[in-house]
Amino acid sequence: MAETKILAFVCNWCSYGGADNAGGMRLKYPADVRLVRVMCSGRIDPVFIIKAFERGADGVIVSGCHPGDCHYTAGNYHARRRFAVFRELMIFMGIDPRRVTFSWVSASEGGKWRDVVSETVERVRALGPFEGYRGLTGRQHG
Amino acid sequence: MGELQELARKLLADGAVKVVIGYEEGPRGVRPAFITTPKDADRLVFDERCVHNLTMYLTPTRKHIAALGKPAIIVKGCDTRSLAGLIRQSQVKRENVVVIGARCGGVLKDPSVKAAIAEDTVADRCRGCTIREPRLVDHLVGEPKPAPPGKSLVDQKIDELDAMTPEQRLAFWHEQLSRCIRCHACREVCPNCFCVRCLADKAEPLESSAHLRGNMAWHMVRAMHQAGRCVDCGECERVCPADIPLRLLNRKIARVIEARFGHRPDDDPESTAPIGSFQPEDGQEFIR
Amino acid sequence: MNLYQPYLMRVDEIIDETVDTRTLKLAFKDPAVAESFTFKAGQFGEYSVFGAGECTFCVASSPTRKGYIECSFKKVGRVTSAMRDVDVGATMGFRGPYGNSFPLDKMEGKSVVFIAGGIGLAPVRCVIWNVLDLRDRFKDVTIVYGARTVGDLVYKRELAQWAARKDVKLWQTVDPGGETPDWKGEIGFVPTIVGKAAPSPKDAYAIVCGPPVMIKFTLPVLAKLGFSDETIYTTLENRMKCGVGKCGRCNIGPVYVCKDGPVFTAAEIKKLPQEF
Amino acid sequence: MTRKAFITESDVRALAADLIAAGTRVVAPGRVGTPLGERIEYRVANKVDEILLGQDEPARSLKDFFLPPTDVILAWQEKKDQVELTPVSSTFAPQVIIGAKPCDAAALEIVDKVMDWDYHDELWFGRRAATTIITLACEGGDRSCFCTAVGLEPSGTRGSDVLLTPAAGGYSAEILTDKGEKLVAAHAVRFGADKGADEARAFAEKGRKRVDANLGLKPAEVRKWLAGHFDDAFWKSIALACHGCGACASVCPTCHCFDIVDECEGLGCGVRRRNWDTCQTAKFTMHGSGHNPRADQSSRMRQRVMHKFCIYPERFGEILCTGCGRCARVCPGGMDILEVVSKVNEMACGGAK
Repeated sequence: MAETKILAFVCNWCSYGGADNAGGMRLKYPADVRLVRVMCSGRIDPVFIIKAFERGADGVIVSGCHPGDCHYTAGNYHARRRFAVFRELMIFMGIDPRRVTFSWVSASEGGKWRDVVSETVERVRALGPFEGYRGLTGRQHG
Repeated sequence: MGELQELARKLLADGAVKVVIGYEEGPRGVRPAFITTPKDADRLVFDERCVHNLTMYLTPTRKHIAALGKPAIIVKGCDTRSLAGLIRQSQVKRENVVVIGARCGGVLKDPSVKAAIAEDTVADRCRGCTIREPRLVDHLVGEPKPAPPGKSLVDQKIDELDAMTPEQRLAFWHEQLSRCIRCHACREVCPNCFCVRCLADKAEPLESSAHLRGNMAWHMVRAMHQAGRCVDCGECERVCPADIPLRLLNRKIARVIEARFGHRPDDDPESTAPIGSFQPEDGQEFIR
Repeated sequence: MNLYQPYLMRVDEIIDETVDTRTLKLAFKDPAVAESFTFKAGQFGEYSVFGAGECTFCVASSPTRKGYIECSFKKVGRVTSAMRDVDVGATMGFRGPYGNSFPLDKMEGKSVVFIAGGIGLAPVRCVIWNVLDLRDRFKDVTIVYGARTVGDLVYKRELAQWAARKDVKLWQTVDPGGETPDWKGEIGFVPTIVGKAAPSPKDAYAIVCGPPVMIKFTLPVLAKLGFSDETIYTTLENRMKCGVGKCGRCNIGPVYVCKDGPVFTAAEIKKLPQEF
Repeated sequence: MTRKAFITESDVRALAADLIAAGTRVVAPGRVGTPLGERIEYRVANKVDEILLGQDEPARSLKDFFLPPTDVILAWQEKKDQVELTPVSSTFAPQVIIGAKPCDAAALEIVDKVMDWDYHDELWFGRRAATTIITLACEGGDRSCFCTAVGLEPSGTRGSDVLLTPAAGGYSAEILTDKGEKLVAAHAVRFGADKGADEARAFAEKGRKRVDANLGLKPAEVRKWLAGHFDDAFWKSIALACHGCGACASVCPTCHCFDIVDECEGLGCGVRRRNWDTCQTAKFTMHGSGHNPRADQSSRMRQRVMHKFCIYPERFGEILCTGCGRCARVCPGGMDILEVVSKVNEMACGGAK
């Protein structure tokens, strides 16, 4: 199946470590994913997700520390509320929520990171490319 | 002269305030008025055409109003929720403004024509109003009024949309948002849009072009920024020169927030904002 | 093709002027354009980094130097940040030249006094080199240039060249407190130093460019020395997008900076509404 | 070289049908349903029955079809150190506008002046050249209309190629330009011999009287007053309710200010766009340094009024306003340009100040 472009926003303290851990354990997962490391899942503004789709991502992974594990105490709790709302907004706007995976991955969960990526890639590949969003400019010139 | 005009005159004459922000008769119906002298207090009107939420004139972005001096402002019950929000968000100090509450029985859908409040004339946002007598006030004027009739059509439309397929919903929003010309009038009239520099005024990350991609992003981002703060005053929808049903978005989010976090916008400046606070036990069924 | 289509430029050289200002030397990619392109001292253009957008600057190099243009800028926004990120060899865009120019034909045979502050030297430098490249056509050349600190002086290499020339009187100054231990120039604000330099107004033109406050205090000094408002020139820079009188944002009352300017005499400026 | 003819309403529709069938883009007023109710807009007509030949004013002007809210001006693609530019074409497929308001047609001619000011705007004039405009005379609009005060007419011919004025059984058609003549000649079967000219004259007269009642103006006096009162306290007093939203500018047929932005379409490629902009927002004139020459709303409001009634007339001999009244209808603060200009007119003519 054709490769898709998945952009992953991962928190510095847990999920980036998780991805690192997956690499260290030589776990195999599809190469469709590109990571953007941010300091905390609380820093991941929904506009990042929109921007990713605008610039050609077919899917997005958002990942942070498990509840209670946030390096900044509560960043992920705040993020959780925001994402809960944003996900409903996406659904209400008719954007397929299956293109975005929200996840908690700790620094030791290399296996979970592999699973999150594999599942997301599989799902997004089945959905196909998301040209529909990027192409919304309707470049007609008339 | 009426109670309201007399009160305004007195406040101005006593020097308690320098300007009364209210409503006056304009060429096309009622409009915002800025009364600075006692003799002009006669110009004030308040009736069911006073749809405008005037509280945004209190935000620090309105430097030319602040320059007039201490204001008194006329608010309806619904407007006090915006006022409470502004106080909660440190934009307005309660003691720096004299609040004149006007009892209200609903405003008109089409404020350019005088009409009685009835099932088919009342603004949709007034349906189911629970705050006809403003509480966060220094003075209260007007007679108690009956509750506006009817059931919210916005809620009905949201239910309809929820029942559609994702493709139908997307098509609906594409049709609505394709009319957006990115004038940002929705933002400018919103009492919650007091940012010194709006995200949309920067070159990044939002695209400022009025194509569907830029419009989708703008309205999603705006809806997110309003989450938990929007009081459904309906000003954005009223002023939209493209008639985009913006209340649908904000109301939908308000419903999500109420369902998930049990929060409703209120007129208490001390209450907690749902976005910006959390409970450890918040639902996370959507998170892997 | 339309009038907003830029020429493609190659970044040939990057010169760091101060910690936050930089000069780019741009060469036309199309040899035919390089050959035919001309402009006059004082004109401006729209420089672009593709993906970031366009930005307005005067051409800082002299029209007597063919085949390339230079611009000096301070990093303040999206485009100027992108301009700081380009490397030698990168491709940029340029539209222009636009606007009016300094009246060099009128100045011929006369003395010229250049007064600049900070990065305001950029448009003045264009005229300075234009005059120096045609040195025998002009009488006395006086340059008064100041910046807040020694570190804020731009075109340092060229300041040294001008200082070394016998046919140029150069006064360099920094604001009090902005000097370094080995600073040999003047210390004081530009208007004061202009008074000290006291260039003769006889058969002379003055070109003044810098922050508004500097211009404000320099004009009375020049007036006292005997310069009439008609012989003092400056250049205004307002926010612009199109550069050609269409986009509607650079006007000061009835005057469009992009079409009627950017070069104005002090007399013209005094007639404008004070909205710039 | 104007000549007159007659066309029935059904023949107007048949003409539109012929054009659509031939693949010509037809733009006409039509109803657009929204959840908030119906609105009338100029829009591309795909079917003849969508065309509205009535008197209602479309909510937005015709400028959308000549200066779109967003328009690509070039595309770029990075290739190693090189950048390849793809210019956009400035020749456009023919389009016919049917049922334009006379004020909207006139606006195009007014804006032509700035678009041709030393530099010729190919995108604007490309669309102008490709468009034939059939205007429908106006019966005089509502209380916010004041076209006669700015030198236009509800049945005016400026900017039109063909003007249709209602007469018994159809429209008296005035063919005004070569473009109009060409269109009529190509569809000669739809047009009959001239009749109804008297009725048309009466219609125009009635319309003019109706609009005249809204506002009388001495534009030259207004201009003079404005030129001399840049720093008047008046400006502070009119902008209090202004939100600075610029909705007025977006519905205005003559407001033509724009922004130029780059937008990426992925990595290393993108387009440069020209987007509508408005003098009513603070960022419009904001310098990179943060300094803003028009720092408060009253100066921005002044700019809009000045540009329309003083600066543009001085430059181009035209008032940059057609009196269509849209800005007053759309203003969330209830401000009214009619009111502002009549106050200025009063001060200019009444000897006050």
